[in-house]
Amino acid sequence: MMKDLLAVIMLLGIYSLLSSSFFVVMDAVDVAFTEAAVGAGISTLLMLVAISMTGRSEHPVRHKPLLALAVVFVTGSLLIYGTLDMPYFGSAHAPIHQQVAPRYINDSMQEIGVPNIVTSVLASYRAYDTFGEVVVIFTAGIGVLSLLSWVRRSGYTKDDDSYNQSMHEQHLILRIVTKMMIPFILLFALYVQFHGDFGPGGGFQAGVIFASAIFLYTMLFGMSTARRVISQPFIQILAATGVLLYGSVGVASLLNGKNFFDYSALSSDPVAGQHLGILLIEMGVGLTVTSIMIIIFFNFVSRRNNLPRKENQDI
Amino acid sequence: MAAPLCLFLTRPRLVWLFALIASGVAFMISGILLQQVMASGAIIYELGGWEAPWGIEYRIDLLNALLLLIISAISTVVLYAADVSIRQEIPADRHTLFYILYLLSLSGMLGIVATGDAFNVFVFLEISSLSAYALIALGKDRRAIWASFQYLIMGTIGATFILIGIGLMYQMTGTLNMEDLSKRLPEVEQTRTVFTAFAFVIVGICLKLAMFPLHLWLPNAYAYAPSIVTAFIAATSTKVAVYLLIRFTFSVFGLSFSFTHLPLQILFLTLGLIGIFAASLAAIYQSNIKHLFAYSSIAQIGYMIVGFSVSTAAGLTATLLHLFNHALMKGALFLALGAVMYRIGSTQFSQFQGLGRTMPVTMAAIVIGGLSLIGVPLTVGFVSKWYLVLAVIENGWWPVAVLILLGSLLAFVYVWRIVEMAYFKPALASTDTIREAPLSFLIPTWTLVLANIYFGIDTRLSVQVAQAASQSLFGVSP
Amino acid sequence: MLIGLYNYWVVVVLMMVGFYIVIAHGNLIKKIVGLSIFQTSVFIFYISMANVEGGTAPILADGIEQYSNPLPHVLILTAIVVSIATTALALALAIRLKEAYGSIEEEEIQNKDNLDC
Amino acid sequence: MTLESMLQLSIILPLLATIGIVASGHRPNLRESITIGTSLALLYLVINLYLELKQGTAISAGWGELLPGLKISFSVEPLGMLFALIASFLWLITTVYAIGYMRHHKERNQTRFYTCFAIAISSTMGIAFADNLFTLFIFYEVLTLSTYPLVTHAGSEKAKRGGRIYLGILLSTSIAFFLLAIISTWFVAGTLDFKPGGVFDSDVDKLVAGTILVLFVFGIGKAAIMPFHRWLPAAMVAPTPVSALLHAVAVVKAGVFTVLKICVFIFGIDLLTLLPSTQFLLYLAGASILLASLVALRQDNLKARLAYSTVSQLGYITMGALLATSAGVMGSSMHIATHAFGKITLFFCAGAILVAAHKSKISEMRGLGRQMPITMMAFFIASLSIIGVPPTGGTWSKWYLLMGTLETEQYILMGILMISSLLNIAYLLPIPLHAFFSTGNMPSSEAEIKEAPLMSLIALCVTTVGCVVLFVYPQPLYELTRTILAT
Repeated sequence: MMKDLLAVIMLLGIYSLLSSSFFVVMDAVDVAFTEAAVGAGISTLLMLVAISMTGRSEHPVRHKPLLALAVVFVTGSLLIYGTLDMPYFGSAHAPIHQQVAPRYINDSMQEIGVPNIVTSVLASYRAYDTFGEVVVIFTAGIGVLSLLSWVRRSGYTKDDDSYNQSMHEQHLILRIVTKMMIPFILLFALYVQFHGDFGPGGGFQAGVIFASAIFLYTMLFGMSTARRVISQPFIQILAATGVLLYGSVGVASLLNGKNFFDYSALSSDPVAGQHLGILLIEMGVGLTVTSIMIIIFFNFVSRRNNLPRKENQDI
Repeated sequence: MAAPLCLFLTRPRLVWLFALIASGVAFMISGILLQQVMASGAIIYELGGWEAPWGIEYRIDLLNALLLLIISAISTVVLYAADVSIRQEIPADRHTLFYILYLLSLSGMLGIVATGDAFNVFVFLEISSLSAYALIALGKDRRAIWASFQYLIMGTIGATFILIGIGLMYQMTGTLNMEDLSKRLPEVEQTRTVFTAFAFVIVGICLKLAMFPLHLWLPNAYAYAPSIVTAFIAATSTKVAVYLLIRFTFSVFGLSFSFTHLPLQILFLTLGLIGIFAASLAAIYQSNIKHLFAYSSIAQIGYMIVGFSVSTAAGLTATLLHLFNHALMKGALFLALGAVMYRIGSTQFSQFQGLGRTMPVTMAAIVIGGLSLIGVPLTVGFVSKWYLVLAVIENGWWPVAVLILLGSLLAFVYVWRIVEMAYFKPALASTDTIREAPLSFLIPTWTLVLANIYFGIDTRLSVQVAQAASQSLFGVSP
Repeated sequence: MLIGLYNYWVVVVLMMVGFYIVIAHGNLIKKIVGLSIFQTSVFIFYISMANVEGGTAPILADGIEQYSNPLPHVLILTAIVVSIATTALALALAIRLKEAYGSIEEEEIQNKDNLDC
Repeated sequence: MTLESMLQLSIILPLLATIGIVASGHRPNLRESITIGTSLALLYLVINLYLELKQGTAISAGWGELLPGLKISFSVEPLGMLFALIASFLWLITTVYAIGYMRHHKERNQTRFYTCFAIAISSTMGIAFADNLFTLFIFYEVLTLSTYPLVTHAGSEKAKRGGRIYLGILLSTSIAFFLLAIISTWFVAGTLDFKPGGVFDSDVDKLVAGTILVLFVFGIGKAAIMPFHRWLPAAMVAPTPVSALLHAVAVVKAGVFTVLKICVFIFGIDLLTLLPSTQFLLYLAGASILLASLVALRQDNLKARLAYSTVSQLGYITMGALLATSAGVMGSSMHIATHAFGKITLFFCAGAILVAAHKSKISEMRGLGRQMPITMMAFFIASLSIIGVPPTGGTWSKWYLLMGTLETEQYILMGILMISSLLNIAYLLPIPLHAFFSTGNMPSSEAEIKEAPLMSLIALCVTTVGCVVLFVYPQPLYELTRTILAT
């Protein structure tokens, strides 16, 4: 049993990374990409920020594992029992490969004209799911905002800044390297964003990468500097715009007399319409994800910055 | 046709009025939808223009049309009161966020109900749950955060269970569309995998449903959330879970699978009954009225489960009716509690002394809501109990019928405690100067209360729809 | 038979490890970590399901006949997003709990609650 | 005014009066005139309805359908008419009595008292005129709920405890058994309408029907059949007018009336004789009669003694209904009337004694006859009526009940009736006798004791006269009860 939460979190990050490489082996490149960016990247980062506030060691509390073990055992054996009748791993004849998927593999090129099947399924066949996904992340962002946003906006004193400043002076090399790297990261993000049609990638991954560039900036130059560059209300509007963009693509097709999210309505040529639609919604996704990630991160960090000061006041 | 429902999924930064209009529009649309479905049968709407197994579709039959109506109606009414209540209970800079979350939660629930795709259910479930967690955490008390966290853990486990179940189903059938699933599942229904899938989906839903042994998250979550949130969630979210339960057991897996291969009937019956009694008894001993009604919710869910376990059209009708009626009762009760909270700042039992005199209109609403909960004739509660007992007797389960009636006696005990406190005790010095709640509370509360009475007397609409819905479910499933 | 299913079994074990952490541990951060593991394992399960022997990544290219099933990939993309959303919210709640109670241990929080009552 | 609207008005009128009562809450005179005015109007309505009924006009009214087949509807038939007549007449009398009592006693919350009183009467009318079980059930519950504030009127801890027992027993039996029985009836017979001869098919499963009968009899807690009689003594904490009207007349009579109605119009007396559980219930009723009488003997509190006496008298009525002969049914319905007059007089007297002499213990009432001769005389006559001795109305009902037991050759029950009459003598007659013929044991305070307030005195004289009139002129009563089975 690990008592050090830092170690626990690092292990979780490694676990994520491993599973992402497993995804590559399993030919799920898109998923691997996302898992690496999210599981190993963002969520580890967020957890680290969180434990910096909550303390990094676990109290040695005695818990009663017997009941938990029993529940887990029952669930586990039920699952194992369930697997007994499953089609074998990797079998091409499993029903899953017979029913719906062939249509995607065989016809999506004609219908949508995008080589990356994952993208075409994601953005067109199951566009509504993806829309839901964007809304989920939006919800989380709003939720975090409602939980953590600091009431006093102008809470930064000179002390904090100078404190931050002095810390950052020590990492001169780091700062310069980072400064050089950030444009590349942003560029890469844009590439991922628009190249999603052809290779692995898309709005979501791009958004995460884009956001991580900004995280990097924030970590090295301090919250207040970052805030100066990107203000909170601005990001919020950006996030909402992303969702709206997505939604309005759907509404646009609706207004054109087709069903919601039927992109073929967007242009006279259905395939071109699909292209346009996918492009637009990927942008919407990217926009939302970036801004929400930034919102979440900023709120976590600024909460942390506020925390010690609050305790000082209490004393 | 169904797409306008999505319109309000878009979210600009909005204020109360916008939220109210959005919710109202949703309500009207679902009303129209219900009418259309009644007239012409199920409506199918293909999102993205791809037909069913490939794309995602909305499939609106009577069952979801009814649910849509309930949810949007409650949400509209509750929102009307939100303005005043929120101003007092939530810091000013969170108001916009509150409304956004509220709408998100609403759209999540509507999405769950409308969709015809199993995975889509999961996505929307998460939307509504995530926003619900955040909403609950907005409560003033610090225990709200803890309650929210517990809810989050339980809810996520539930959702992950559902995800596993959906994955297993998908693996066996290769499809995610509910209609398609129901066609393909019988081919493989003897396999252990499908059995496991079913078990996981059911357990996952029951977690969300707060069915008896899995209810631990509910009382605190209800008690410490802001009043408006409680009113909204209590009246709708468990209903959505019940809907899912019905949808999966009856439509997707099919009656014969759900009830003949598994000991589900007896299991649900026992759990439902234990739920009724354990929760009602717990309710009697609560010192916070919000807690009290939270436990009563669990008990009421027990009734729905019992009706469900009867697994006949009559039983299902009773469940659906109770679904509808319970939403009305609990909506009214929690709104009235919100009004009390607004004036007194607490829903502790002892604070209710003499409230019958200081806040007569609000207390009258609570009394009528309570009577409805007990199942006194001329309120909706009676109608659903009537059908429930009838359904149970039809199956020849006499002892169960007796137990159900005894359960409503327990309900009587806890409701009467409040009545006695409010009417037969002099007001406390501290609450003596309390005035009646503001109109913006009273109007929505009484709208629901009157609905309680109206649907208790003129039952044609609700009974017809419920009957038709349950019959169609039984017609579909072989 | 054993060979054909071993992959799933590994996944099940992973899932249960996560599940166990969630319900047995009192530390909130650990609970969240457990949830993460639980969910990630489910993702692995889906992806395993999608795999086809001899298939390649589902990006259309000339000369390749056998692709992996793209649908689970899509689902899991969505699910990953959902899981990060949940994690973020849970962490935010944990931070607030720490502020409100000064602890992130389940038992301590419950004890403090009981004192309140 | 059409007859139909007259029928509906008789139910609504008291409800309308509540508005006036609440509105005029701060002016007692106006409030009480409204109450009296309403009761007069109600009596007028009911008598009109009675006259129409005598001419054989069928009167009914419906308020719409709740669920398919579950109607709220009313109709007038002889048994209900009898009950309505008694209740509306006695409401008038009790109101007069209550005004004197309440004012003299300076009770608090009088507005609430009169309001609930009016609601209670409205629901009693609803019960009397109900055309089906469902309607009856609704008003039955309303009656329970509206009388609760009356029982706990004093507001003391004791009153509240009494109120809880009252409410607890009545509601739990009605929900757990009565409602269940109703639903089962619905399930078995497919209807809840009261029909002459019953609603069950003749080939109905005897066991099922028998069970339903038991459920009904137990479920109607207001009929106070042992072991569900505890609420009645508990409810004696109420002010005397409440005890008088509600626990001697409206509530308990609603109970036995319901039993009677169910026996006659749901089961039908033919079916009733065939059911295995009828025997059992008959003996239960018999046991109830005897035991309650024995308990009454041991009570020193006058009101408690009267309460147990009521329990025992209710046993007569239930027994009569279950005998399932025309004589039994007639005896039962007559007994509703005669017992109502007798018991209300007794309660009035008890109240008068309490108000005037501040005495509630029987042992303290020795020699009271000299100070309160009218009250004690009334008490004496009413006691005779309860016992069933000429020249009082009680004679007739006892007569028919005995006839019923003879017809069915239930000699044991006949014996029970006899013994119980003896017991009645033992626990009732000593009170007035001691009052007149013993010397008082507290001479110091007796000088101050005067006769009861005038209003109360008038009321109790009227009811005493009623007892006697029922003996001398029982024709209308006879006519009415005779037609119960004929319709």
